[in-house]
This record gives sequence, structure tokens and C-alpha cells, in this order.
Amino acid sequence: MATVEKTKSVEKQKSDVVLNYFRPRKKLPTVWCAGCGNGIVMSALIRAIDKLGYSKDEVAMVSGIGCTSRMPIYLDFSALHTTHGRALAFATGIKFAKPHMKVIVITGDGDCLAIGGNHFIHACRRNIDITAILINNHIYGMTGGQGSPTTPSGSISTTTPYGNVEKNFDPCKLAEAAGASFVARGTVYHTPQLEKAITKALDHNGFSLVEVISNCHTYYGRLNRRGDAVSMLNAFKENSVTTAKAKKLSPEEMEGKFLIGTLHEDDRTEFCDEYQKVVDAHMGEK
Amino acid sequence: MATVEKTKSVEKQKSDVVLNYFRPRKKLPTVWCAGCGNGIVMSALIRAIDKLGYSKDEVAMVSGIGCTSRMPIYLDFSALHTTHGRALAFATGIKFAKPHMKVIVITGDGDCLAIGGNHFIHACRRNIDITAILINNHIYGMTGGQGSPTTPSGSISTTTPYGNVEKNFDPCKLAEAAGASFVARGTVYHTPQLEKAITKALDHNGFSLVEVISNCHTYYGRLNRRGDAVSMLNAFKENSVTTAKAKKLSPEEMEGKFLIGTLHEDDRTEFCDEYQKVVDAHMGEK
Amino acid sequence: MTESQAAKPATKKKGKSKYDYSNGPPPLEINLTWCKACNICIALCPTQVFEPDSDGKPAIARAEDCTQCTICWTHCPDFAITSNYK
Amino acid sequence: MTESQAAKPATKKKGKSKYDYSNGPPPLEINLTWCKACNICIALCPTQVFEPDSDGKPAIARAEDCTQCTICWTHCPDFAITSNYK
Amino acid sequence: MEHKLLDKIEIPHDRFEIRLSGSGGQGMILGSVILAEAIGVDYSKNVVQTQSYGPEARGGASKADVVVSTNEIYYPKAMQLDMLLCMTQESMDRYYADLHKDGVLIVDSGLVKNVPTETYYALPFTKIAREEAGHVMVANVVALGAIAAFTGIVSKEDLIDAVLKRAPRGTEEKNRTAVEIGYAEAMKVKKDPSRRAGD
Amino acid sequence: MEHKLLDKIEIPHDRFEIRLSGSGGQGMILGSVILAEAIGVDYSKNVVQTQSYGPEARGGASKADVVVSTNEIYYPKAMQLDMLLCMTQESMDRYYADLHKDGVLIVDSGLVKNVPTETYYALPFTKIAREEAGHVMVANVVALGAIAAFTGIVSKEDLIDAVLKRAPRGTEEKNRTAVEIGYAEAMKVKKDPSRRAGD
Amino acid sequence: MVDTQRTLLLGNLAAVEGAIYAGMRFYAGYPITPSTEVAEGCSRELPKIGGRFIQMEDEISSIGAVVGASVSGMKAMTATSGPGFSLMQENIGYAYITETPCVVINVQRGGPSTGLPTKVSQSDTMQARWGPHGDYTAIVVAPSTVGDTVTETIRAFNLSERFRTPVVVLMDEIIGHQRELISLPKPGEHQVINRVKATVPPEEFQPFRLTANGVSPMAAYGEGYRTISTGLTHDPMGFTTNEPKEIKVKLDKLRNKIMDFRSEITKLRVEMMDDAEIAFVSYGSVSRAVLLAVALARSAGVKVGLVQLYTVWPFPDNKLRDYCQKCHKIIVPELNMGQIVHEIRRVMPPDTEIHSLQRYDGEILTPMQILEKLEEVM
Amino acid sequence: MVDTQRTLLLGNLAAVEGAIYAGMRFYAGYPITPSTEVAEGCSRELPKIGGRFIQMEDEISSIGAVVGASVSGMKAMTATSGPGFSLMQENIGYAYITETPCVVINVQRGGPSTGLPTKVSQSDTMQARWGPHGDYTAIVVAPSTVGDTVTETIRAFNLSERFRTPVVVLMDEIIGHQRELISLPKPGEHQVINRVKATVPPEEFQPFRLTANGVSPMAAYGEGYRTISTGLTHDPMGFTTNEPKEIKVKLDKLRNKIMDFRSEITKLRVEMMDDAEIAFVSYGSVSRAVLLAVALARSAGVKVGLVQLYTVWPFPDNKLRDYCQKCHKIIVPELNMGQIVHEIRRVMPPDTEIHSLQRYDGEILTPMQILEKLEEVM
Ligand SMILES: Cc1ncc(C[n+]2csc(CCOP(=O)(O)OP(=O)(O)O)c2C)c(N)n1
Ligand SMILES: Cc1ncc(C[n+]2csc(CCOP(=O)(O)OP(=O)(O)O)c2C)c(N)n1
Ligand code: SF4
Ligand code: SF4
Ligand code: SF4
Ligand code: SF4
Ligand code: SF4
Ligand code: SF4
Ligand SMILES: [Mg+2]
Ligand SMILES: [Mg+2]
Repeated sequence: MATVEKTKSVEKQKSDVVLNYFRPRKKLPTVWCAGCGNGIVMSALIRAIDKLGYSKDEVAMVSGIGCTSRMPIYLDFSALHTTHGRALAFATGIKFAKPHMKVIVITGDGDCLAIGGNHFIHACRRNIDITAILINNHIYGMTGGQGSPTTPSGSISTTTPYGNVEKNFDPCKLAEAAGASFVARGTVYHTPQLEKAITKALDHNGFSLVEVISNCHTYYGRLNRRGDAVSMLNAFKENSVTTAKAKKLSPEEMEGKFLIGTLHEDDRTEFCDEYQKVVDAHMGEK
Repeated sequence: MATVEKTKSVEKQKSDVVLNYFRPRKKLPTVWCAGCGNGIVMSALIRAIDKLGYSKDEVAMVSGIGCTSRMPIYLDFSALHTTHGRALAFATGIKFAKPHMKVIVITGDGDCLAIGGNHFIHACRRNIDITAILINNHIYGMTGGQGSPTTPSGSISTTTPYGNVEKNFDPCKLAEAAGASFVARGTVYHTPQLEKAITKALDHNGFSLVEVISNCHTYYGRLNRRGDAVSMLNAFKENSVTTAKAKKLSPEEMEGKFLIGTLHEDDRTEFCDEYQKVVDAHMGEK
Repeated sequence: MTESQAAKPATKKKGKSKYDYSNGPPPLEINLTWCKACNICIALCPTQVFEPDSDGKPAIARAEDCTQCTICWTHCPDFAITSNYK
Repeated sequence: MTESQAAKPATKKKGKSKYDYSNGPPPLEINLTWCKACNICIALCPTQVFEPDSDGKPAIARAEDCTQCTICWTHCPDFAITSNYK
Repeated sequence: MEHKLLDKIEIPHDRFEIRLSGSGGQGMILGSVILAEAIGVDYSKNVVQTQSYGPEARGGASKADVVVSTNEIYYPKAMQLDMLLCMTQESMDRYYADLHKDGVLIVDSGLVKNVPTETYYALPFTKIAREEAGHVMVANVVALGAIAAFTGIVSKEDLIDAVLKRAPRGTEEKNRTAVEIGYAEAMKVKKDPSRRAGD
Repeated sequence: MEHKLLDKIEIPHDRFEIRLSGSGGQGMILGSVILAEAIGVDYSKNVVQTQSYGPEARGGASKADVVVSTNEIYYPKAMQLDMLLCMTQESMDRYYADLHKDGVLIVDSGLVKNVPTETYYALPFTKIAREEAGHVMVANVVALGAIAAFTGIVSKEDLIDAVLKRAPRGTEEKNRTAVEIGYAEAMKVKKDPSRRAGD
Repeated sequence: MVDTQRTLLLGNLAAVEGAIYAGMRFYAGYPITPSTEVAEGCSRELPKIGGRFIQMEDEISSIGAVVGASVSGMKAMTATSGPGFSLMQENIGYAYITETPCVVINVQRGGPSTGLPTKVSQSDTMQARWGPHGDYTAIVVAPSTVGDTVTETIRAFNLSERFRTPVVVLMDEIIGHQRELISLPKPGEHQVINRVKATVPPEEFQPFRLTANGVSPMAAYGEGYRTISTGLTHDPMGFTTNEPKEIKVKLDKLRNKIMDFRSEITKLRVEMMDDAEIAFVSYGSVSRAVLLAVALARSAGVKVGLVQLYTVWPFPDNKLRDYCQKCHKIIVPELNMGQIVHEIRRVMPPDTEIHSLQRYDGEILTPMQILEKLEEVM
Repeated sequence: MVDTQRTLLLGNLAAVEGAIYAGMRFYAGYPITPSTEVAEGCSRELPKIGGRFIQMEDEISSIGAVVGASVSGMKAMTATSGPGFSLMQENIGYAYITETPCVVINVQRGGPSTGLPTKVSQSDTMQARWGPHGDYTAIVVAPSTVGDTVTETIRAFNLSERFRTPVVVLMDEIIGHQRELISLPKPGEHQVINRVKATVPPEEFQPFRLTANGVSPMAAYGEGYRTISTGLTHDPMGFTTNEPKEIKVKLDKLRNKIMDFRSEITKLRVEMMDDAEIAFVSYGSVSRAVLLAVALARSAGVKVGLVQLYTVWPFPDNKLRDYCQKCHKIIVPELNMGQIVHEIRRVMPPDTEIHSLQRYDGEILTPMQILEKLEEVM
């Protein structure tokens, strides 16, 4: 029996690793709707953190306001659930004050790109070593389904009742143009790839963005007849193309599809490192 | 004599056209330092407007706060000198309320890209028909020489006394990634090209950006030993390459140089036009 | 029972798992308190291991078909599924 | 004076203007109240038409060399130069 | 504590307070809106509708109140319910205390098992909806029909009009049937005192 | 108006108020800072320095005040100047009214042509700087030397120390010379009453 | 727009109806609980009447766009709640100094910070007066029912246009999220005020001219008057100034144009005050609980009345003093830790006992709690 | 850092010196006149002592980064002026509810809006108390000289760390832009308070536990305590709550931890009040003009004194009443349209005559103007 016990616990490790990371005394289940992609991202994130072997004390998790942004409440890290859109600003303070910590920002498409757009592009520009996980469900979930900067043109939301007349951002393109040194996209359907993308992002020194295409079937799905969580997940599978595969496809074949995988990577110098050089050069001066 | 008189006034028109556009009862000279590029941009802008034949009443000019942003005070258009960084937000209200007006935003690198960065990327995203003239002097002039998001890495400013450790934005790249449909760059040295770029931008339906590399010799120049206005103008000449010429240059030859000319142009639909379609479709419904 | 007995891949059969759960614990543990009956695991399992119970929550109906492919538990948004084998 | 007399391009000479200002007004008008003596016009004029006066403001020293190239007035940040000819 | 003033005061019976309660997906809020609109057809009645907002409204417990009065409604929230509908056990446990001692309690007998009183009306609204009205989604409308019958606060006809105004195109008949069945079943229960409790 | 209280009050002479004025580029602010630091070497003296900010400071008129007292300086701004330096006509016109009737007026005689009084000291600071101290930039320092001589508020030695602390590397000699010349020229004027005005 | 027969209307949508009635044709906003239905309503209704709705990137730009639309000639508004209202303060200040008419609806929820998004509060009352930096004078109105919300929103626009100033409508979660059967006003039933337009020739026009009633006529864009609005302190031409005298003139104008007409602006509901010895003074949704409590107390023979402030700012010093002159006790029930009660203390004669009744746990004061307080004070 | 011998120091740089003395090692800010020299000073000084300076993209992110640095364990501050202070309100509210120590310097200039960037004002006094939405209690200190600025900035940090709350230092353009010869404090000369750190085992730790003095010990990041701070109303664990009882506990905590210790927080300078019949009450730079006016009036035999508020908020109700008990007249000179004067009216006995002396044209009140007012009132 002893052998079995041991084997069992060893083998079980990967699937229940997330259980080791819940914040003590915080009760589950989460506030999220049944089937919400947020939980899928959370478990991929935890597996990535666990794989990289960070101690819980060296991780800080920061979020703004939104369904997505509730995530840090559940996890056993130092956490700041801040004001709407400002997570990256607070996170910049933490990272700069404690450069040895791994600072992870969890943010939604509204939080990160609407009200928080400026902090987003500036964190990219500074290339500060923060990993931002942007859960893009194409809508404001928390407030009940208003349009966001990623709501596709033509889509219905409670503030675009006749179809969205605005264009939507490509957050990855924006991040790269602003200066982020690692940019990847995943979906809640492609969980192994998502885990890998997050792992790479965390391991990268510099600002890293992982955009995760996710389902808010409660609002986006319902208003746009995209069905339930399952149908939306399946749609992500059908509409996504890996960067490798994309090279072989014609523009027509790519029509209506989106890329997943690592979209950009470079090795520009990191903000805190550069600042440290200034300190080293001037420390002790009068 | 009569003939001469007439000839003279006709011929003089182009050089003194700016005189016809000063705001009545507002006294000159401007607040700007001797040699400040802002005045050079202002006169190019006026020539472009005059060439396009807009009536004064159909132009609205909006700015934020900064040396640059004082420009609308001097010109005989409906004008809003708003709060720091927010010009594009106010301008969006004007354009959307009065879609037939030509709305021009005058903004500085701090105004547009630091505090105003979010409004900038969202105006680009919406592709609303506003022309933004971004006078990039690589520093906060008005407040006395602090670093801005375009201050080059390594440069001295009063808040980067040991050299800027941050990276700087490329505003044109950012605008394009955010969705602007016309993007051009000019300098205060290249006045004919600048006039042309502004003319094109004004004539474009959609969000247009003209980044103008300009001199703040008072702060940027002095702190970084770039000499006076004249030396800075000459440096712009030496360090810029037209898009046409750039095609023939190797990356090494492009090192330290920047591009001027039209950098991006597309014909995506414009925000007010698209909204009008919704109104047309639903007008009168109960 | 020895290690080799527990969860040993059986001979490969189409639609059949290579694991043999007959002597060990069930392939997966389901936390019905956390489960919100979203249906994702039930729908995505490639070998239809689950059937919905009366609350719509997953019940293991065909344990023997579970290939430990990880799909259900990496997709469960409520951390309600853990594997006993992988 | 007829139109053809005023500001007629003279024969092309290097460093010499094709305009002949001898019978007309000076090539340019300078508004010394607005001028802030920034030196730009003086430095950028390709034919060195200006000399700085005691305040550092431009004085037309070599009118005959002005080619009406537009450089000085399109670069004057204080709208202080207007051309009488172009 | 002795209350000289409070003991003298009695809340006048010019108000009728109704609460519909259940879980997020059961349409309690829409039900209360329809009920309020139906009652309001009578111009002599003032109606205020309120509901619970927040995370609860998205899945957990959900409640919606309708206050009716022929006078100006000063206080918009329910104080002592004259009628309480419970579509889940959780809502039963949570809101029963708010019911006036003479208030009417109505429960979905298929879903609510423990009722802390003996005087209440019980009908299996969800089951009726599924089996007789064609879809579980109209359980709330079945319940509205029953409320009309049990309380008389609104006529069946006004209720049907109000339901149809809000019914998505194509579901009109299903909804009309739901009201009719709810109303009829309730009338049966009402007339047969032996069926007042239990199921 | 009759002021029973105000008429009784006299501002005590425990303060000495100095204003340096000119145009943006003339270094009046730096001059006032150096002057304040030089005076402050004497621990018995309190010193407050203030200056004009805003668009003026960038090119137009510029002024900087130094208030000195052996007591706590309650009010930091100048009220009635005991000394006024004017390096431009504009500053002359603007600030003369702030000078106490017994105050000392010092002007750059090369730049200030109209002086509304006959009792003042005039020296061509800018010209001296250009011609004798090697650079027009040190005109403010020449003026400081003269101020030391005219007012005695600070010793030449303390002034030189203060100037050298602020002088950019490589300009020390130029600056020392500037103080010396300013001081010497002023002493000449001071000793020769006939030279007190005009130039 | 729903028709004018009786309709079950959500409080937040009543604000939309009132605004449209008053002539609002431009809405810019950013969603936030519990105000979101105002935005959603506008997004549905405005296209139908040729109006314009835009969801901006945040609250700062929302009020910015509103001011932009207003200076160019439209009646414009935005709606938000605590966190968004805090973000708007700088640009509300801009509207004050540029004298730009516009309406800002704040559907209050519990604070500070993100606080209690779905719970009621009246804790932004002082902020509505003092939120932006600098000196200015604010007009703030507060409805208490769904019906009120229609009329007070109309009044807010009227005051805004009349006085060329931003007006804040202080709603709260209870009002915003309750539905009531009301009859919408028919055309002509309420007065609709429009800003006084410039009529003098453009070359004589001074956009911030001092006038007898303190309010300067305003020119829309595109009509021949090309004016400048700036957030820098300015003279009557709108030109920036650093001259102490001109600065004082401008700041006095901002105050006097409102304070000189205070009695025209302040509005109170007065119930059973004729012989009242104890008065309740309240505003917003809590007033309804007070109304019931007063009615009940009267039925028990207590001489008590209610003064309800429909205008919270400027504070109705004189009117309140008048109505309460016979009261030796005043009870001030508020859904906060005591805000307007300080104003009442300031205004009332020193011998008046002022009692603050506070609730700040996300719930509304009940009539019973109000009666308990009354009993305690009696 | 300049050495401790006498040095001619700009007011804004005095704030830097005070902050560094108090242990500030993190500055995040956005330049704005007339506060910019605070940022510039920090950018120069902090690298020399291993501290960190960052210029953020705006004021919202500046206070955000400051809070981030503080929760992670550093003493942090930012500095700004009116427009930036308005923008910071939402995140200052976040610091209130999360009980995060930090210091915000507001070097006041004329408002509203962009107003008068280079001119003095005290018109953000009420905003410093009521700027963020919701209920909370603010601590605000106000220096009046360059020397004060050093000590008040140290005190601000001490109060902030002691009470786990943001503290605002209300400076103004005059103080910020004047230079004075002062001696910097030597190490040990002033007490430096550090936040009480968590000591219980992590599994027992409650980051917002109710304690006898109302202040909960705080854990820095990376030290074994992994806590959550949220802007949603929360329980002692920091977990969000909608329970009325828990909400009340939290809001009471925010108030009581400060109001119960008011006398420890309030600080006044009292000059010649022993026999004073008329008192001036003032704060900030204008106090210096008052001091001179009082001295001059005394020399003419007038029994007048000064109470200067170094702590503006919480308002020192009792202390002020005590000091002024013999005064039948109080004059309140302010560089605004009358703000703190309302508090004084609220606090003082009804028979005290309160006179407001206002100046709001960008200039400072002169001793002569103050004496004129005194004469008028006498
Ligand atoms: C300053 C401010 N404005 C608005 C809100 C309201 N608000 C809360 S969450 C949210 C949008 C959330 O959308 P997103 O970031 O996409 O997250 P999701 O809920 O979709 O995960 C909004 C607008 C707020 N809390 N604060
Ligand atoms: C909210 C706010 N923050 C800061 C400032 C101060 N400020 C005025 S102009 C300016 C920077 C201007 O830089 P830029 O936009 O590059 O214009 P320039 O003066 O260089 O033309 C700053 C920070 C302000 N006025 N308002
Ligand atoms: S509303 Fe949307 S985003 Fe929010 S929890 Fe539900 S499904 Fe997820
Ligand atoms: S400070 Fe710089 S940007 Fe401003 S006016 Fe002078 S040169 Fe131009
Ligand atoms: S692990 Fe794979 S095969 Fe097994 S139940 Fe889950 S999804 Fe089905
Ligand atoms: S995926 Fe998880 S929450 Fe969803 S039904 Fe399966 S076990 Fe339940
Ligand atoms: S027009 Fe050309 S040639 Fe003539 S003065 Fe100007 S710069 Fe010189
Ligand atoms: S360019 Fe214009 S401002 Fe400059 S020196 Fe010439 S005329 Fe004067
Ligand atoms: Mg979202
Ligand atoms: Mg700039």
C-alpha cells in the first residue's frame, strides 16, 4: 500500500498542483460564472509558476478591476487588487522597489486597454520586468457586457446595441510597437500551449505580455449568439492558427483567423537593471 | 503703379498668409523662446490650411498644456486650450458633435505621449477624423526640461541627471499599431516637406498624425550640448532620411538617422461616418 | 499492489485507455462542491468518460476509457478535477 | 514701373539672385517688434543676405543676393519676415 | 428597550409588498418587472420594483421586490412582505424571516423541501413549466400566473398582456400557456384547502 | 482713509531687502542665490531668497529678492526695498516704485537710460564684463561685486567664496576677476560723489 | 424614447429620459456600476433621435468629450459613480473655469475606493462640492425617486445652461436601480432653458464678458465667433492673464454668477413643517424613508416635519433657516459618516440642537431606524 | 544630500531633505509647476543613497507606483500641484482603504483647472480633506517656511507610518519657490517612526486586524506574509465583504484610528495668545505675514495673537477652542475664497465673531493688508 500511496501522490502532482497555491482561509468556489475562462487561465498560470519553481514569497500578483482581476484574491501570493486600469502602475512600484520579485499582472481587456491603456504602453516602453497576462474576452464582463477596445467591429454589446462601429486593438501589435520585449498569444482552449507561453513570459527578463483569448459566454457569447462556454472554446480552436502554421497559409486562408504562439521576442535592456547601473555609479556621492 | 501694387500683394500672399490668421486682439510676440520650433510649425500649418482653402469657421483647434499647446491661443479659429494630455479627448467631443468641422490637435511629446498616451492610442484606434500635430522636442519644455517618453535613452534632462535609463517611444510606429490611418514625420528644418505632410494629413479622412521633430534648445539643447536653435535645425537636416532615400540605405547607414515623409496610409472607415450609418438606420425608431 | 499494477497502460485499443483502473482508485477525483456544472469537461473529453449527473455535473461513466490526456482538468475553470494517475 | 520691371529675374550668377530689386521694394520686410533675434534666418540664408544688427536681429545687408528661396521666412519662428516678391 | 414612540406606531396597510426569490437563472427579476407592469395598468396603483444587484445576481441567490400602494410610496424597499415566492431552498431559508405573519408564502414544491411553516401554497412551477408549458425557462411565468390567482393583486388578463409585451418573438404562445396553467393550478390549490401545503 | 492702527505702526528696520532685476538671460536669479549664500556665512543673519517664476523667467523680465535680518524673518517677500539693482530699462520702470525712499538704486548704465531719480549708482556692468572680465555672462557677478561695495551687506571675501562655489569648473578665475573689478569700480564711484549718477 | 403613458422605468433610465427631454443629444461615458444603465440607455436611444453616444476610454476622456461637445454647441452629459467621479475632477474644474454647461450624473455607491460597487451610499456629497482643486462654486442637485430623477435631470440641464456651469446630479444606487411606474412629461410640461447665444458682431464679442446676471452669452462653433477657452485664468476675451485684478474679476465671476442667484437655484421639498418642532433635513433616496417616518410619527402626534434638499449645493442657507426657524432640534439622516450635517451646523442658529443619523454599511436607513432616532432625540 | 551645516535651500528641496531624513527611498512622480523641483531633487539625490526615482507617465500612475512601493515595504512619496492632485484622488482613496502609508506633497498654485501655474494659492485645502469619493479620514499637514518644510515632511512620514495612512503635505508656491538659509537636522535630532511590522506567525496574521490603537501591523512583501490589499471593502483578513456589520467595522476603523488619536496628530504654533483678545488663525505661507502683522500690532498695543495650524486635518477642534477661549474675534486669513474659515465657524462658540480675510488673485497677503483687516475688525 505504501508504494501506491507514494506513487499516487507523485503522479497526482501535476493535476492538483493548483491546490497548493490557494490563499489560506479564502473560500472557494470563485465568483466567476460556470465555465468562465478565467479559471482555466489561473490553473495554467499556476502550473507555469510551479514548474519554474518560484517560492511563493518571491511572487507578487497585481490586478485592476474586472472579473479577471479577481484572480489574485484566490492565490497565495502577495497581492494587490488595485483600481480599475491601474494594475501596471502599482506593479511598477512593486517591481522597482523589489527588483528581485517576480511581478505578475492579471488584467482584462477593459482594464488593460481601455482605462489602463496608458500604463500598458508605458510599461512596454520601459521594458520593466513584469509579466502581464491579459485575459481578452472581448467585453466588460464585470459590469455586464459593455463594449471594450477589443470588441470586434460589428459585435453587439450593451453599449453597442446596433453593432460596434469602432475598430478594435490588436494588443500584441500595440505592445510590440510600444516596446515590449516578449509578446505571445494563447487561448483557453489550447491549455498546454498557454502554460508554455506563460512559462516563457515569466522566464523572460523584460516586459512580457501573454494575451489569452477567453470566453465570456455570459455576456459576449449570449449577446452575439456564440453559445455557451464549450462552443466558444471550440471556436477558439477553429479560428486560431499557430505562428508556425501561419507561414504556410495564404492571406485568404488566414481571413478571420488569429495567430497563437510567440509573436515577438527581443533582448532589449530591462528598466530596473539599467537603473541599478545608475545607483552603482553614483552611490555614496554627495 | 497700380499694376505693381496688385502684383506685390498677390505675390506676397504666400509669405504673409499667416498674418491673416492671427486671433484678433491677441498680442504678439508669442510666449515661446527665441528660435523655438513651435513657431515654424505654426507657420507651416497655416500655409497648409490656407492652401486647402478651409474657412476659418470650419476649423477647430485643440491643445493640451505645454509650450506647444499654446499655439491655438494665437490663431483665429474656434479653440480649446484644455488640460494636460487631454486634447484628443476634448477634440473627439468636438469632432463627433460637429463632424463637418476640421479638427486639429496641437500637442507636445509630453502632452500626447506621457499623460495623454491613452487618448492618443484610442483616437488612433477609432480612426476618428482628427489631425494631430505632435511637436516632438524630446523634452518637457513648459515645465523646464524634464524627461519625456521621447527623450532618447542616455540623454540628460532635469529628471534624468545621470542620463535617461528608459527607452523612448516611436510615436509613428505606435500610432500605426494603434490604428491611425495616416502617419507622417517631418522636421522644422524641412519646411516645404512639412507643409506638404500637414496638407496631406488634413486632407485625409480618418485619424492622421504628423510628428514634427523640433528644437527645444532652451532645455533639451542646453542640457545635451546640442547648441542653439540653428545647430539643432542643422542636426535635423543631417540626421533625417526621406522614406524614398531610406530604401537605398543599409541598416548601418541608417544608424542614428530617422525617417521623414509619409510612413503609413490606409483607407479604413472613419468613426463619425460609421456612427452616422447607425443613426441613419435607426433614426425615428421608438 | 505494486507500482506496476496501478494504472498500467493496457494494450492499445481505439477509444480505450492504455491505463487499467480496475485495481486502483478511479482515474479522476471530482470536487462537486467547487464544480459549477459548466459542462466543459464533459464536452471536451475525447473519449466521453463523463455523463452529466442530475445537476449537470460530471459523473465518471466510462472510467476505463480515460487516457489521462489532461484535457478535462486543464480546462476545468473551477479546479474541480484532479487526476489520481498523472 | 510695369510688372515686368519689378522683381525680374536677372541673369543667373552664382550667389546672385535672379531678381533685380533695384527699382522695387526690398526683397523682404522684417518686423523687428516680433523678431526675437534667434539667428535662424541669418544662419540659414543660403546667400548670406542678412547681417545681425546690434540687437542680433537681421538686417538686409546684401539684398541683391536674395533669391526668394523662402528659407528665411518659412523658418522664422516669429512670423517676422515677409517677402515683397514671392 | 422601551419605546414610547415606536410602540405607538403601526405601519399602515396601504402597501402590498411582494418578493420573488430564487437563483440567478430563474428569471425572478424579469418576473418582478412583468408583475409590476401588470399591476400598474391600474392607474390608481403606484408600484416600485427593486432587486438585488452584485455578484449574487450573476448566479447565486436572486431576489426582486414589488411594492404596491394606492398612496405615494414613500419608502421604496420592502419592510414586511405580504407575499413571498421562493423558487429555491436557499431563498426560502434567507427570506422567510422578512414575511409578515399574515403574509402569503408560495414555493416551488419541486425545489423547496423544507418550509418552516404549515400555511403556504406549494406548486411545482419548474416541473409544470417543463412538462406542461413546454420549457423550463417559463417557470417564472407559471409562478406569476399562480401569484395572480393566490393574491388577486392583478387580473389574469392584465398579467397576460404584460407578459406578452416582454416575451421574445415566437414565444408568445408558450408564455400565454404558462400564465394560464399557473393560474389554473393555483386556483385548484386555493379552492382545495387540503392541498395548501406539501406536494 | 484714516487708520488709527496703521498710522501707529512702523515697520522696524531689522530687515534689509535687496532686489536684483533684469531680463531672463542676465543671471539675476543665480546672482541672488550667490548673494544670499555669501551673506549667510554670517550665522547671525537669516536670509530668504525669492524670485519670479513663470513665462517671464524664460526671457522677459526677471527679478530675485533677498531679505536679510538678524531676527526671524516673518514675512519672506520684500515689502520696501533697501536696495534695487536694475540691469534693464524695463526692470527699472517696473520696480522702482518698490524702492524705499532711502534705498540704494544701482543700474547698469550701459542698458538703463532713464532713471527717475538723481540719487543712484551707475556702472556699465555688462560692458565691464565684456571688456574687462572676459565675458558678458559674468555681468551679474560684476554687479554682485559692486553691491558688496555699495551696501557693505557682505564682505568681498565671503562673496568671492560664494561665487566660486557656484562657478562652473574652468570659469573660476573669470568669476573672481568679475567680483574684484565690480568691487573696485564701485568703490571708485562710491568715493567720488560726483560720479554717483549718470555715466 | 418610451412614450408618455405610464411606464415602469428604472431610475438610471429616468435620467436618460430627463436629459433627452431637456435637449441632451450628446453622451460620452465609461461604464461603472451602479450607473451603467445610463450609458446603455443612451447608446440605445440617442441614435433614434439623431443624437450621439460614445463610449470613451475612461472617465477623464468622457468628461473631456462632453465639454468638447458642449463648447461646440450641443447639450451634453456623462454619468459615473465614485471612482469615475474622482477621476473626472480635474476636467470638471476645467468646465468650471471655462464656464461650460454640461451635466455629470454621479450614481453614488459605497466608498472609499472601489468600495461597495452594488451598495448604496451618499458619501460623495462633500466631494461634489470640493472635489476639484481651486476656488469655484458648484451646483449639485439630488433626486430621491424615479420621478424626481426625470425632473431633476431636466432642472440640472436648465441650471447648467442658465448659469454656464457644470451641474452634478447626485443620485445613488437605490434610486438608480429601482423601477417605478411613472408618467413621462409631455412636451411643454416642463420649461427647457437653452444657453444665451452670442448676438453681437463677432469683432465685439467677449466670450467671458461680465454681464448684469453674471452669465456671458456663449457662441457655438462654426457660427462666426471664433473664441478660445482655456483652463488658465483668463480675462473677458478668454486671453490668459497673470494680472491680480483680472484674476480676481474672473474668480468673483465664477462665484457671484451662482451665489447672487442662489434662491433661484435652491429647491426644497417641505413637508409638515408649519408647526414642526423637530425637523428632518435630508436629500436623495433616504428622504423617502424619512417621509414615511414623518408620516408615521405625525400619526402618533409628534410635531415633526421634513425639509428635503433637491439642491444640495449651493447650500440653501436662508431657506433652510426660514423653514426651520421654529425647530429647536434637527435630525440629519445621511447614508454616510456625516457630511451635509456640518453645513447645517454652520447655517443654523447656535441654540439649535443638530443630530446626525448616519448609516454607512451599504444599506439604506429604514423608517424604523429613523423613528428610533427621533425617539432618542425627542 | 547636502550636509548639515547651514545651507540655502529651496522650499521644494527642503521637502526632499525632510523625506530622505524620514527614510523615504522611493519617489514616483510627474512634473508640474510649482512642485517640479521636488521630483528633480529626488532624481538627483536618491541614486546616491540607493533609493529609487521614477518619472511616471502621469499623476495617477505616480501615486499608484508609490502605493505599490509602500506595500512592498519602502517609504515612498510623490509630489504634485492642483491638476495632478485632482488626478490622484481616486488612488489616494485606494491608499485610505488599504491603509497604505505614503506621503503626497501638494505645492498649491492658483486654480481652478490649469489656473495660475506660477502663482500662490491655498485653494486646495478642502479638497485635501474631501477630494476622494467615499468616507475616510484625512491627515493633512501644512508648513509655512523652508525650515518647517523639512520638519513637517518628517512629521508627515511619521504620521503616515504610525497610522498606516496617506498623509498630505499642503505646501504652496511661495514656500516651494523660496530659498532660506537653514541648518539641516542631524541624525537623531528628530524621531523617525517606522510602521509596526507583523510579528505573529503568518498563518495567524490578519493584515487589517482591529487593535487597541486602531492600527494593524503591516507585513512587507517577500517576508513570509502573503497578504491581499483590495480597494473593495474588506474584513480584517483583507477579504472582500458585503456584510453590513463588517463594512461598518472597516469604515469605523478608518475613522477611529485617526480621530481617537487626534491630539497626537494635531500641531499648532501659538504666538502671543496668552492675553490675546483677537486671534488670527492661519496655516501655510500666509502665516508668516500674519506673524509680522501680529508683532507690529502688538508693538502698537493691540492684544492680538496667532494660532498657526501645522495640522490642518483632522481639524484641531479642542485645541483651537482652548487657545482661543478668551478671544471674541477671530480673523482667518487665507489665500483662497474662504475655506478653513468654515471649520472655525463650526468649532468656535456661537458668540465668537469670525472674520474671513481672503486673497485669491495669485498674490500673497501682505502684513499691511492683514493689519488693515485687523483695524477694520477691531
Ligand atoms: C474608475 C473606474 N471606472 C469604471 C469601473 C467599472 N468597471 C469595473 S470592471 C470594468 C470592466 C472590466 O472589463 P475587463 O477588464 O475586460 O474585465 P472582465 O470583467 O471582462 O474580466 C469596469 C468598467 C471601475 N471600477 N472604476
Ligand atoms: C495634470 C497635469 N500634470 C502636469 C502638468 C504640468 N505640465 C505642464 S506642460 C507639461 C509638459 C509639457 O511637455 P510637452 O507636452 O512635451 O510640451 P512642450 O512644453 O515641450 O512643448 C507638464 C508636465 C499639468 N499642467 N497638468
Ligand atoms: S461575466 Fe463573463 S468574464 Fe465575468 S465571470 Fe462571467 S463569464 Fe467570466
Ligand atoms: S522652453 Fe523649449 S519648447 Fe518651450 S518655448 Fe522655449 S524652446 Fe520652445
Ligand atoms: S483525462 Fe482526458 S480522457 Fe480522462 S477524463 Fe479527462 S479528458 Fe477524458
Ligand atoms: S469542467 Fe469543472 S466545473 Fe465544469 S463541469 Fe467539469 S468539473 Fe464541473
Ligand atoms: S528668401 Fe532665401 S535668399 Fe532671400 S533672404 Fe530669405 S533665405 Fe535668403
Ligand atoms: S528668424 Fe525671425 S525671429 Fe529669428 S532672427 Fe530672423 S527674423 Fe528674427
Ligand atoms: Mg473583459
Ligand atoms: Mg515637449
